[in-house]
This record gives sequence, C-alpha cells and structure tokens, in this order.
Amino acid sequence: MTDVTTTSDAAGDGTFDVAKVRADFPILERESHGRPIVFLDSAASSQKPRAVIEAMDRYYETINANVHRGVYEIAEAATNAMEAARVRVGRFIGAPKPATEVIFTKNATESLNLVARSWGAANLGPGDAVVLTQLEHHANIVPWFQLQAEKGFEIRWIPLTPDARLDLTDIDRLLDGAKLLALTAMSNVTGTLTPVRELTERAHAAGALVSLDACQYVPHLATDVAALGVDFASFSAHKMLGPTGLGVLWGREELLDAMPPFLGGGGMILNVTLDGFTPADLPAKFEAGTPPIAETIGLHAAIDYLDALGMAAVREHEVSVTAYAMRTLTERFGEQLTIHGPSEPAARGGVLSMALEGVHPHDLSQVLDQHAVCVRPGHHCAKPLMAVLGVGATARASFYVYNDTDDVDALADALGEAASFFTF
Amino acid sequence: MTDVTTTSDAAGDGTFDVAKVRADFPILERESHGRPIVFLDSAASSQKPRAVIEAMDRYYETINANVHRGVYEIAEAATNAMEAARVRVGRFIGAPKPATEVIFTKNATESLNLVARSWGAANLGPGDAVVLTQLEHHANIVPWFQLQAEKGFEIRWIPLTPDARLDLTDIDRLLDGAKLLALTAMSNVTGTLTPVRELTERAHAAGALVSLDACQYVPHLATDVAALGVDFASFSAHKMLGPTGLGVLWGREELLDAMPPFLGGGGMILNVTLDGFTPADLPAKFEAGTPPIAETIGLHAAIDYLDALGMAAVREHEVSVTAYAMRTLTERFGEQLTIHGPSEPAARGGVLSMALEGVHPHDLSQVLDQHAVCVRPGHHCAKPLMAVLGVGATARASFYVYNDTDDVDALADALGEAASFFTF
Amino acid sequence: MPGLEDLYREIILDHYRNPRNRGELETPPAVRTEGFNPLCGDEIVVYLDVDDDGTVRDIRIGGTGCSISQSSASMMSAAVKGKTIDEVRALTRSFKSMMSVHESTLDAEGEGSESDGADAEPAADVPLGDLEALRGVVKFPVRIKCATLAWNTLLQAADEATAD
Amino acid sequence: MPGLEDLYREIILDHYRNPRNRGELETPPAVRTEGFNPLCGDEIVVYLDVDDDGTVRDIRIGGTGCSISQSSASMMSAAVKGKTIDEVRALTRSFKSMMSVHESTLDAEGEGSESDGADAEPAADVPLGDLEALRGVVKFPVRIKCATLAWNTLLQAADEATAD
Ligand SMILES: Cc1ncc(COP(=O)(O)O)c(C=O)c1O
Ligand SMILES: Cc1ncc(COP(=O)(O)O)c(C=O)c1O
Repeated sequence: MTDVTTTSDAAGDGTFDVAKVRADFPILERESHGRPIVFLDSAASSQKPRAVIEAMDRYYETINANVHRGVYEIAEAATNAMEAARVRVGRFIGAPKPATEVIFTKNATESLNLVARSWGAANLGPGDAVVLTQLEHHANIVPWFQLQAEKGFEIRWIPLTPDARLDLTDIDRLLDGAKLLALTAMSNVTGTLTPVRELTERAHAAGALVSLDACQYVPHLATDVAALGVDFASFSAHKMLGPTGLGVLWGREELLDAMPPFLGGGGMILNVTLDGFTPADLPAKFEAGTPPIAETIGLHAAIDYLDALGMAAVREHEVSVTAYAMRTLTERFGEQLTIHGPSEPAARGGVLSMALEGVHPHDLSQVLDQHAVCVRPGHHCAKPLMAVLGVGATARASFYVYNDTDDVDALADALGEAASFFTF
Repeated sequence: MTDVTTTSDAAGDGTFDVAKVRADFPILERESHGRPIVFLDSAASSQKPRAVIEAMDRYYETINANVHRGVYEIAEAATNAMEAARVRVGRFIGAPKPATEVIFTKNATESLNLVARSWGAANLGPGDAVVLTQLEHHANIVPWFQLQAEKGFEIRWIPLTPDARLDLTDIDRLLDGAKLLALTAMSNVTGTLTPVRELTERAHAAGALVSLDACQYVPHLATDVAALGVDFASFSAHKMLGPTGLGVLWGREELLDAMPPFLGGGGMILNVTLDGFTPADLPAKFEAGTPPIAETIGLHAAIDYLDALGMAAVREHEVSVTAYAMRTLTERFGEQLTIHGPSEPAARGGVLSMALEGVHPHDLSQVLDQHAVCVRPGHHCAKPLMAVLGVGATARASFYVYNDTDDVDALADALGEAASFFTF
Repeated sequence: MPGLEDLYREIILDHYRNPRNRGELETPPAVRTEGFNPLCGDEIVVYLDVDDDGTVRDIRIGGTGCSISQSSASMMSAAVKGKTIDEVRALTRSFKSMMSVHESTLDAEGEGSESDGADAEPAADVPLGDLEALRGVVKFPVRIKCATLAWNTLLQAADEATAD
Repeated sequence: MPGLEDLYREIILDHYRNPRNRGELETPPAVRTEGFNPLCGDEIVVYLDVDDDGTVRDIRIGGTGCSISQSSASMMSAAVKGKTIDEVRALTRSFKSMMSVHESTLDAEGEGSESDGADAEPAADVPLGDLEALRGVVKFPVRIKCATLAWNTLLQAADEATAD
C-alpha cells in the first residue's frame, strides 16, 4: 500500500519501453481476423494490465466482504483496502483531503450527474446561468438539460475555433453572472486540451464555480486539482487501466459538505426513523448502497501501474506517438484525410478523429476491423460537436501506454486498403 | 452461453453436496485468526465461486472493449456478452421481455432510487400515497423520504406482528388511494418472507403498482416476477455470487417505456443538439455512461452456477441449515438467546438476527471474530425495524450455498465462548 | 469468417455513390420523418408524398450515413415509388424479415426494442429485387441497424401519411 | 495479533455492567445532545449542566451501545464532573489523541471526516486515569468510533452550553 514513486522497468532509462508495457496486457497477445490486434480505442475504454486483474482476483479470493465496518477480519480488510484506494486516488490527483473529498461512483457519468442533481438542484434557478463548451461529451450536457427542464436556468455555450479549440473572444460576457462553468479538460473527439487553469481563474473572478470533466485527462496527464483550481473533477476508472463499474467524483470539501445527498439508501445515513433521515458525513453521504469494492482495488492497482511508469513519461510517450501519427498520415494521405482538432501534437491528447474522403467512418472502421485495427466510428457522444465540425460521425483512433509507432503504421496501411477498396 | 439446466455435481443425487460447493470458493480455504474461516455474512455480500472470478478475468483478457456498438471484433464480442448477460438475468427471474426490461445499475440501491426518481417523480404529488413496510431496508425508505420532500405525498407504513411478520389487519385502509406499494420480498434482518403475491393482488385491486425489493429473495429462492405479478423488482449481483458494482432493475416494459430517463449522458440518447435531447429506447434509456460490463459477465456466470445447483435445491438446503441452526441454538442457549423473526424455518430465509442476553451485538461479533466466525452486528440498514424490535442493533448470521451444519456448530461454540466471557 | 465482399456488394456501392431520390419534398402535401441511429450518428430523413388512393406519388431521402444505411435508403426509395401503402408495409416486413434471420441473436443483443411489431408478423412474401444485395449485412450484426434505419423511418412516414 | 483481553479490560467491563451517571437532566438548565454511530447503531445522549462559571455541575448519559461505547461514556461522565469546560475540552483532546495513535491509518480509512479539529491540535497533556484502560481499543480500529462517540457528543454539548 506504499506509494510507488520509482519509475518502472518500462520507463527505466527515460525512454519508454513499450514492449515491456505491452507484455503486461494479456489481451494484446490475442489475434483478430487472423492478425495481431492493434488496439486504438483507449479513449472509449483502455485495456487492463495483469496487475489490475490480479488485484481484483486477490480481493475476491482472500478478503471479499461488504464494507461499512463489519467487525470480522476480512470485512475490516475489505474496508481498509477500499479506503486505501480512496486515499490513493485522491493523492494521484492532488486532492487536499483525499479521505473525504473522493467519492466513488459507478462511472464519470454518474459523477457529472451528481454535480448537476446535488449541487445544481440546490443552487440553480431562473435567472442563473451554466456555461458549457461545444466540446462537451453528452455526459456533461444531458444532465444540465434535464435539470434545466426543472429549474429553468440558462445554458450558455463557449464556441469553437475552426481547429476545435475554445473560442474565448466572448468569454467575459459568457461568464458574466454565471454560477458554474462545466467543461472538459480534454475532448474525447478532437483531443483538444482546454485552458483549464486560465478559465478557472476567470470563472472564479466572475463568481462561478468550475466542474471539470477530467475523463480524458486524468488517464493521460499528471493531474493536480488543487493547482488547476477547479471545484469538482469527474473521471472513470475504465479509461485509466482500471475496471469497469467505477467512477470518481472529487470535490472541494466545503462544497461537498454543503450539498444535499444524491442517491438515498444504506451507508449514506446517520439516522433514519419513520419520519425522516439525517445524512452521514463525507464521503459516505454520497455513496448509497454497496460500493464497487473490488473495482476500487482494481483502480488502486491501475494507479500504482501508471505512477510506476510516471505520468510525465506517459504524456511524453503519447505526444511522440501522436506526432508520429499526424506526420505519417498527412504524408501518406495528404488532402484525402482530415484530422479534426489542433494540428500541434503538444496542444492535444492522443486522439485522432479522422475523415477519409469518400469513405464513411462506419465503413472505414469496418475495413480497419478486417485488418485487426480497432478504431471507433460514430458521434462519440458529442453530437453538438459533430454539428459544429459539420460531420455526422468520425472514425477515431486513440493511443495509450501500450501503443507505439508500429500501431500507427498498421493504421496507415489499413487506411490505405480502405481508401483503395472504396475509391477504386 | 447456453442455459445450464442440468443439475451440478454438487446437487447430483438430490442431496446438496456442500463440500463440492465449498471447493469452488477460493476464499473458504483461508484462515482467520489461525482457524478456518466460517463465513456467515452472505446477507451483506456473498462469496464468489472461481467460475465467476474467471469469467471476468477472461473478459478482461480476451474481449475487453467499450460497448455501445463498436464495429471491431472485440467490441462486438463485449456487446454481445453484455446483452447475453441481460437476457440470462431476465430469464432467471421470469422477465417476459428480458432484452428490454432488464436495466443494469450499480447496485440495488440505484435500482430503487431509479424507481423513485423516475417513476415516482413523474407520478406522485400532494394527495398521493406510497405504502412501505416497517421491514424495509434504508434503500427502500430514504429515496421515498427524499422524493417526499420535493413532491409532498404521504408515506404509510404496514406495521409488524411481534414475530416480525407483516400485520395485514389494516391493509385495505393502507392501500386505499395509494399509488405504489414498495416492499421487500424478504427481510435482511429477520428473514421474514412477505406474502408478495397476495399483497400485489390487493395493491393492484386498489389501483397501486408494486415495487419489490428482491435483494434477499433472488439469490435464495426461484423467482418469477411475472408469476408474482409485481411491476418492478430490484436486486444486486454481489449478494448472489456475482461481483460488486452491479445491480439490476427489472420493470414491466410499458411502465419503463413511459418513464422519463434518470441519469443523463452517453448511451441513453437518440439525439442531442444545443437545444435539448431525445432519449433512447429501452434498455439504453436508463443506462447512461459506460456500463459495468465485466460485472454483467460475472453475474451471468453466477447465474449459471446457481442454476446448475438448482434454485429449488438451494432453497431446500438453506431451510434445512436454518432449521438446524434454530434448533441447535435454542437447545443450547434457551431463554438467553433471542432470535428475531418468524420461528418457522419455512416461513423465512436463512438469516438469524440474534440477541444474546448481557452481550451487546457489537461485542458478540468481536468475540466471534476471534473464533473466525464472521457475523455482522449493527442496524443492518433497517433502523425503523430496529426501533420496532426495540433494539439498537442485532448480531446477524446468514447462510448460503456454501454453509453447512458444521458452520452452525462453530457458531454455537463461539456463542458459548462469548456468553462465558461476558457473563462469568 | 465473412469477408468485406459479403457486405459491400457492387450494387450497394453503386447506390452509395449515386444515391437515387436524394432531396426534399414540400410539406404538405408530403410528410417528413427523421430517423437516428443512436450509436453511430447516422440520420435519415424521409419525405413521403402519398396520394388520396394511398399510393406513393413521390419519395425523397435526406440525411447522412454509411454506405449501408445510404444504399438501403436509396434502393428503398426506388422500390416503393408507385406502390400502395399496404404494399410498402408488406415490402418493409419482407426486408426486415431478411434482416432478422438471426432474430434470436438480435433479441439477445438487446435489439428487441424495435417496437414496430413487424418482426412478429409472418414474413410477407414480397420479392426484394436489388434489395437482396443487402442480405450479406446479417453476417455483420452491428450493421443491421444501418440497413433498417431508412425502413423504420419510412414506416413512421407511412403511419403519418395515413393517420388522417 | 491482539487478543480480546487487550480490548476488554476488567475496568471496562465494570463500567459497562455498572454505568455511572445514567439518566437525564432537566433542559434547561442542562443541554442535551445526541450522537450516532452510523454503522453499528450505537446512540449516546449527553445531558450537560454547566454553571455560570463554566464548570460542569452535572452530567447524565443515555442511549444504548456496546461495552466500549458505554464504558467510555461512563468513565467520561465520572471524569468531567466538576471540571471547567476548558478542562473538559483539554481532556477530550487528550483522550482522542490516545485513540488516534494511528492517525494516518485512520485517515486512510476515511475517518478524517471527524471535523472537530481536535486531532489537529497538539495532544493536551492531561492525565487520563481510568480512561487509560481504553488504550487497547486502538488495536481494533473498527472500535475506535465506539470509544470516541461519547466524547464527540460531549463536545457538541459543551459547544451548546457555552454558545450563549
Ligand atoms: C433488503 C435489502 N435491500 C436493499 C439492499 C441494498 O443493496 P445494495 O447495497 O447492494 O445496493 C440490501 C443489501 O444491503 C438489502 O438486504
Ligand atoms: C470526455 C468524456 N466525458 C465523459 C465520459 C463518460 O464516461 P463514462 O462512460 O465512463 O461514464 C467520457 C467517456 O465516454 C468522455 O470521454
């Protein structure tokens, strides 16, 4: 349970040893359609290293028990393991009070709904405004529409530049009188990194809080919520080498303390009578029911793994793969291929949303599948952004710690096949 | 993925072979405080057989990918596996339309909140009434208090008889004008089985729907929601040999179809623009965000395991262990030990909430832990019931497929030690 | 293992590259319905003009999508023009029954929510002509929704056109 | 491995079986506060009567709970009678600091939400007398909340008694 602060073998001498990393991921040994799998869909969900799978197995095989303070040995061990995971998660993102400020949810979507339904429902009404960006994922849009229907506040949108960055020309007017800025730290479609720190300062100056969708950020860049200055941050375990079934909401303690509970049930109460209930303290207040216990232990192992690689090294690796990909694809396909979003690899994450002339993304992805290249077509749960980009869908390739330039070459070759299949 | 309808080895010749079952559960090989573990806390969370753990490992090692219809091979395999699990779950509980009526949630608590927040918020207002029972778990109480604070309907309580059965003397008056009866099928404290079918008929006759908390029922008794006649049923995977992080809501299709969505985000929409959204069809409408994919596959394996034992055999086994326990403990401790709830083993589940004279449940459980006997002290998330029973807490032992009369004997011995330790 | 040639028949690619009946119709007299594939973002708009005898006078298709959804829409538009609404419904049943060869699989995959009821009725024995080319889609279950999107949107339009 | 004798000292069992200062006081002049252990259901009620000089004139304890929570409350009631509120606060700090030997462990276990701030201050050097018998509880982290429940409830009462 000690922090792993040494660099792992894989990142030993400053160069990132992808081969060693790949060897830790059992699924990468498999083939698809008779070829070794080229997994380029980590923005949807990452693969899991053996260490994560084994940590959960060990939990189930040795200390599985419900938490909430059973007195017997394995119940205490399970509780301790979950709370150790909470603190580990909090420290990984720079939470000032990890033991109380980290709330376990089922996914980032629940975290974002919690902010809307608890903080939002208690603080928003007619005359108020929430500011979103046109980059947002549906998970950071739909909950606000749902709440708006009840509470009648205004929703304002930060528009985009042609290369899918935030257009801040009108930002002062947009933030004027707003109570919340809810924005993504990195777009899951274009890879755009948003200026979180700057916008947070401006939002706070205007009297608005900031809720960060950190789903695509925490897995890929060293994160310090205190340094960023945000008030809430939401992310999912499954995109950062961890299991499905677990999300995280971090929030500033004073805010969480003042918020009403969200889901009601066991574990989130101090007292219940036939006449009403009193909520528990943090973090229990927001964790009704049996939590995803094994999953928190899996996330703990995932964070140990990432920290052993070093988040700076992870980021550096991804920038270099992304740069290689943008160079390779542009050289090979020229005008025929559009890559949405910022053209500078350092200004974006390893997410390439592509449009190949004459080939619909759905068809493109189908052909790529035949070459064992896994990319995702569709609107990526960002239909408003699709409308701004003027497309119905894109084909998205995304990179993570186990991807390398060979994967990029395989992608380029498969794209070539698709182009000739559809445009002979 | 075929239905396992043959009986397993463990239930081969009509007698339930507990030794064979036990061999399937890795955790039961461990010791606690130097003795073999005696796990009697399945009502809080069950242990997991190797088959469940391995099914999830296989998922992560061979087909892990986000669902929502990626086109590549493993994404399709992951989607198919999750949807096969949905149908398996639905068939296990007799759902008329398994593919659309089974909603995956994070736990039973979320399922029960969903009923309150979606169906309840759309259908309840001043002048309406919801009927609960005094047996309920906080998960089926607190969401109604939370909604009541917003909507101002009345909450009525079905009282209890001295042996913790429902007192139906006044049931007609209680149901008169009610819109919903929300009740547990089996108490997690007293093991009381409620007359679900009879009450459902009466509720329907009075024009009320029925939401069943089936958390303690589905794991232990063959369940047929259509035959019971209920309108909603909620339960958790982790209490039925499955993983943490997964709950189920079953509801009648017409009802679910007419209900507004609950959580908002990816996967639950048909369309989103800058002006609003249109929800998706069932079951996607209620499954915002990345679902607990691996967990659904674990639950599928758990159901295969239970079905191989045969739910009738499971029930029979539990009744016989419970009968042995009640007989043994009463013979040994007489008046000194109170077991709450119905005295007839066939009228209850394998849950014994005990009070040992002169020893607080918390202290009792502590002593039992030293003897590697795992029971749970506390209010069991049923404080209103505790108030009716006139106690602050109980020490609860609960049985499942891997428990046998040896476990009961170990419990009895440890209780003896506790009695002499505290009352010398 | 099915190959790409099972999916992308020549005639499909032809309809994709040269879609028939693209455009809009004035509403009224035509009705306009929209269909979405919630997963991949495909959209189909159907403009359907039905005369007083219940015959399809004209049809136009809008929206964007993959080769399967677009070619299915294009072939559909060619097939229904001049047919009566009853014939259109029968043709739709016939097409969807071809797409539902793996109905039980579909069901197991949560596709059972298509609630137009067509699957429940016996497959109408209407010849499908060019549309037969889409038969290969059933080997790619993820793509079945692409192929049926236009037809579900058409059914809605037919319902609206005959509603009053 | 700590044994039961580390937890259940003779003096603890004595206070559990024969609790001191059980009962109620009239409010006002006394104040009444309630504390819950949300996990096990233990409840402690503290009646605290503080005179104008800020001295504890009387104290009574109600509620139900395990031997640890009840004996801690009983010993506490005996220890604070006649003390000034400042002395009561110092004693509480001292007791809680004994209970927080594993403060970092506690923190890692989510107990950091006890927000009375006492843990943050240096441990007051107040002799604990009989209360020392509860030191063994720290070897059973789950039970620490049992031991501190009465004290948190007392602090609330002290705050209320000196609020106006
Ligand atoms: C009767 C009953 N209802 C609801 C629940 C809540 O289940 P979960 O904690 O899995 O959400 C439980 C289990 O704790 C229970 O026993
Ligand atoms: C930017 C962004 N926000 C939110 C989400 C929602 O995450 P989840 O599906 O894990 O709830 C995702 C992932 O799909 C995402 O990429």
